[in-house]
Amino acid sequence: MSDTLYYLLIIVGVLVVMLTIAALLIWYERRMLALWQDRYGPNRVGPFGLMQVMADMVKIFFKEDWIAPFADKWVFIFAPTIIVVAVLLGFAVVPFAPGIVVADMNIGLLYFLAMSSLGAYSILLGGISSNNKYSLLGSLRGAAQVISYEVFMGISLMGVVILSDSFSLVKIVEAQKNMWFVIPQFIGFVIFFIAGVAETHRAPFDLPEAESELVAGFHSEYSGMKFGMFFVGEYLGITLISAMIATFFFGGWLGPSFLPPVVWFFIKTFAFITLFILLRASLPRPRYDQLMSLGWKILLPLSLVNLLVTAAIKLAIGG
Amino acid sequence: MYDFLWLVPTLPFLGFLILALFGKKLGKTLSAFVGVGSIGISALITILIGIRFLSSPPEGDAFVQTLWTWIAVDRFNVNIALHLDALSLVFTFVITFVGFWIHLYSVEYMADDESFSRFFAYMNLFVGAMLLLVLGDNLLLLYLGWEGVGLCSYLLIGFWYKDSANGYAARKAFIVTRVGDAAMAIGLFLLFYSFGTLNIQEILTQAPQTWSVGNNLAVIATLLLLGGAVGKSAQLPLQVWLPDAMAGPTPTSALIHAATMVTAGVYLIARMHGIYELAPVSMFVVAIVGAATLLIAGFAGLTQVDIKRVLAYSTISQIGYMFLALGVGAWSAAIFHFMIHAFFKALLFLGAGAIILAQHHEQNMFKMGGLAKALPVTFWTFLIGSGSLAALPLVTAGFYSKDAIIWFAWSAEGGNIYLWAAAVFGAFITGFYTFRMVFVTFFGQQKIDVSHFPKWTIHVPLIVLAFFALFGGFIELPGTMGHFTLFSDFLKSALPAMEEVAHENVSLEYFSQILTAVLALVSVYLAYVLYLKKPQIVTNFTDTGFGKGLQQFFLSGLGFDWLYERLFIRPYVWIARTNKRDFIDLFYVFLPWMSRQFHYAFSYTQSGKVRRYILGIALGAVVSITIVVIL
Amino acid sequence: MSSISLNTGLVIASILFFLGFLGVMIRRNILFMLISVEIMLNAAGLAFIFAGASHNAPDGQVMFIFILTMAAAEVAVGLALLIQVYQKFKTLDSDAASNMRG
Amino acid sequence: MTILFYIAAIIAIISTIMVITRTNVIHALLYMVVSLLATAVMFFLIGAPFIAALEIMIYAGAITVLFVFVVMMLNLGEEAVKQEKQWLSFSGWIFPAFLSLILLLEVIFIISSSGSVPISGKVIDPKLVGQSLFTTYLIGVELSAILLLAGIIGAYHLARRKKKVVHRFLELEGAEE
Repeated sequence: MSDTLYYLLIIVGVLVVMLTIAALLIWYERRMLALWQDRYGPNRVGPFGLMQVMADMVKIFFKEDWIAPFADKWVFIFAPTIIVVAVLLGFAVVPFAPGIVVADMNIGLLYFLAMSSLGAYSILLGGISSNNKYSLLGSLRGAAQVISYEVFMGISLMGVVILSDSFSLVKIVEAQKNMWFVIPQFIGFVIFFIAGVAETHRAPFDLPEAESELVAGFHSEYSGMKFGMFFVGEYLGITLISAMIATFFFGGWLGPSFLPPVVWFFIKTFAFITLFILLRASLPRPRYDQLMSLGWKILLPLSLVNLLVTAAIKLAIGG
Repeated sequence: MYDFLWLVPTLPFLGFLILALFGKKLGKTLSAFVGVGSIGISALITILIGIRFLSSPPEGDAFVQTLWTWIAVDRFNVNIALHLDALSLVFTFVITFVGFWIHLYSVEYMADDESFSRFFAYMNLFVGAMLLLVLGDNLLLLYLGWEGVGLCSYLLIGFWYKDSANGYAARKAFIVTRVGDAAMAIGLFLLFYSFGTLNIQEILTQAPQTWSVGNNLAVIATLLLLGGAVGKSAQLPLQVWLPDAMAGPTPTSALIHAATMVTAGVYLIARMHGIYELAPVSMFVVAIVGAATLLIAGFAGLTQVDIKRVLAYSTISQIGYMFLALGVGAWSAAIFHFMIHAFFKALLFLGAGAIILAQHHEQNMFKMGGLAKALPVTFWTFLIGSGSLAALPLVTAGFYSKDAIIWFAWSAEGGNIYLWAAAVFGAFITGFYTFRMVFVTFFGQQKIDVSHFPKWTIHVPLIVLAFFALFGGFIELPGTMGHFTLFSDFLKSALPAMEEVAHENVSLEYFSQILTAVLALVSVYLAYVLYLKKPQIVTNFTDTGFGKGLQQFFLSGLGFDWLYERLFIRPYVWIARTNKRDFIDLFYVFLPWMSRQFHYAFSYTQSGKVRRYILGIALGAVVSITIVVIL
Repeated sequence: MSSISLNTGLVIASILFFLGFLGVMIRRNILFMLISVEIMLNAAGLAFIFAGASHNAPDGQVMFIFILTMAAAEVAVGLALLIQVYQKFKTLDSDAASNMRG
Repeated sequence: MTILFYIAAIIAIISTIMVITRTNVIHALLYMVVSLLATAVMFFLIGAPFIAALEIMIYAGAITVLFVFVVMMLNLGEEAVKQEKQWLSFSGWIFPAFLSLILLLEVIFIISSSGSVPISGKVIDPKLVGQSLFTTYLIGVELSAILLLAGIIGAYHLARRKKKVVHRFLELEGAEE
């Protein structure tokens, strides 16, 4: 019974921690953006504007939960939950530290990919149920983008799988004891990182919700808590991708023993979250066709070559 | 040397293949080389084999070369095997040797024809099929050659197919010979039924043990084979196709009449002599057919105006002599006459071809005349051929061969005085119409300019053949004149000899010979008087109603075409027309009607609606799975 | 560990299959027909997986991968056709594209 | 475990029924996703986690998304739903449903008439599947590659809009006729 209790604890813990991080990230991003753009950012509510998150939450919770009368009601309501659920499910396989993992599946990597591909429904359904041409365009873009980048996102991870000989994330981390996979799989890392940005449709790949072109794209019609779900989903996505990068390429919880593994893991994850934010602050948004041709014409062949070379070397060495 | 036997029929077939496949690309010179060369090499091999055969005959006097198994079903085993004995050697020699000269001649004769290579392809195939016929060691292979020959005659008679009359003649030849072939096929079935094999030698050895003399089956089988023989050899009653076969190019006629095709019947009966001897009735029928044919064809030949038709009827008549000889059991005499006939008939046709070529393709000899000076070589060789045909005594080969037949018609076992009388009278008629042709064509006034003077390719064949027509007879001399029997001795190994029976009564034989010789000379003189000195006698006679009628009657080949038209063709057409809607036909009308109804029904289901199709699949699945479940 | 039997699995697969089959039959919309075809393919794959699992052999999963491949290719071509049909007839009615009937 | 399996099966069946009876394509596709997820759960429970992941990734994540994508491109409105309602008449589906039911019963009869094999639920490692794919079924893999290539080319060729080369004035003239 204590085992079950332990698992329940972990599950609840992960949920709470992740949601909290996601909420905090809203503040963190705004502060960081402000820092890089030479302005203050939120600084009035509480110390360093930390309570700004709470204020926003209160605002979102109390806003009228309006559903556009021309929208497809049930789908409209259902759409934002998908992304949150999918991403949270994705956290189930993340090994925060030895023993602190909800489910160490032997197909953990594939499970993560499956969940991230389910996230695409959120954009699609949100856009189509809004019955709004900007939303529709936004979700069209989003769907194409997510499907395209998902392909080589998976392929770029196969190098890692070959090196670690497993789909299990715990084993992948353990396989990096001697060397982080970022070194032999640098190309894979770069591709995965770019694909991750696209998967979470973060700037500079935030074409589905490009404010200046599509007036917030697929979630134009959303407000209140449903908008909040999309918002939280996005930050959860960033966290998940960052955690995954840390797991796959930077040794997960591994690190010098003066800090506990969980701390190492969070440090690495936060580093990548910061990198995400830095990207948003510094890079312009490409055109949609540039995004597509980058994906299909450069990253996909590159990931295939990476896979091929990795497999060939692995065969040659005879691992 | 014998091992090269397979090349003899193969080379012409090869030539045919090359010409048929690449004829257009080869051009005329190369086509001629292939066409003539293949026969030439065949002839050369045949002659070499013949010399070897004469110097050291193979074991058992026959050489069998089995090439491969053709058909093997249960008891029915047929090999592609060649059988060479004295009989087939003579035939092979004649076919390739005479065939070669005819081919060579054709190079010039057909020089201006646009279908030059097609002609040589057909000719090669013709020779090849005929060689297969005479060399085949079983009746099926023989039948294959037999039908191949029929096919080639069809192709060659209808060679100038743009004229529908030629196509008609070709079809006539094909259909009439098919009547005989059907009978022959039944005969083959009967033989297979009786002996369980189609191998000729096996049949010939088994026949005397299985059948007694006069056995009904033997009579029926031989009569059926005779049916095939009369069809191919244009004997009564199936002789009607040969005069029309003149529609083909003249070298074709030479080939058909001299070396191939029409002699196939003679070969068949000679080859199957073993079973004919068991059926005296059939032998007698053969003799009667021969005698009747030689007379009827002779009469028809009397009034022909087309030079080639005269020759055609003379062929029918001469083959009649051969049948007569076969019928009375004078096997070697028949084959001897066949050989000599091949020489002089080829010569005559080639000569006629030269004349026709020189006369702007005019074939009516009454429009010609006085060609002796213009075409000296043609004239002299033609004269030799005519003399041989008319059996001018002592100097020509034809005299010796025909004399043998006439004498045997009386003296042989199956012979009698009536057959002898018919043969003698036939010889008289032959001399008459032959020299009528010579006088009308070569003497008197020249009426048409000579348009083409033959070159060496025509002259050489004519001279060579003339030599054989003149001197070929001396290899076999009658008992009254030295009794030189090289040819029949040679054939003794393959065919039973007759000499002992035949040469008892020397004075009678002298009488017969002198009578024949005198009659031949008289007929020549008569032709000279009636057609050169006093032609008004003939015109006076033909002006009378009876004379005109008789002339028309003879001209039409004694009305056989007329008779067959009324006897067979019209009733058949009438039956076919009136029976247009018979039961069987209704069935075949019903079939397309039904399929059309189904078509409509099924096309209705083809609605273009995918769901309907899927529904159909579902229904089908329900039915089939239900069957599975219930069973 | 569990009392799932091959027969149960096959029955589930065939129920799904015939639901897909029914869908193809009753829908006129090409899009729905394609979806139903996907259901059928998936059901077939399901049956393969059950069969493979009953033998503890990977072959069933291999077959499923092949079916998956086929389904992907089929969907790509099918949807492209569908777009063409829509552009040409301005409708997704499968009966509209019946011009080629005999 | 067994209970979970049956729940998944029932969810799959119900949502599949919903798929084929919906008038709104998007709703149908959503139910389709649910059905596929339920199927994936079944896969997971009978020892095929690899296939379960593939099911979600490719069926739910790619193929169905492609459907949604096309639906968005076509942008069917309310009228399409009305049209669907009209097409989905009782008389239209009762006979096919009857046929399917008979077929289903027959197949179930056939299945149940043969002896049953219990499914142990032992997990089959993805590695095993991979080895099987690249040894026994290598030709199948190659053929699949060709099939996919053909699918790509076919889809590209078919979906390409034919460019009209006629000049617009000429087109106008044609329209007037």
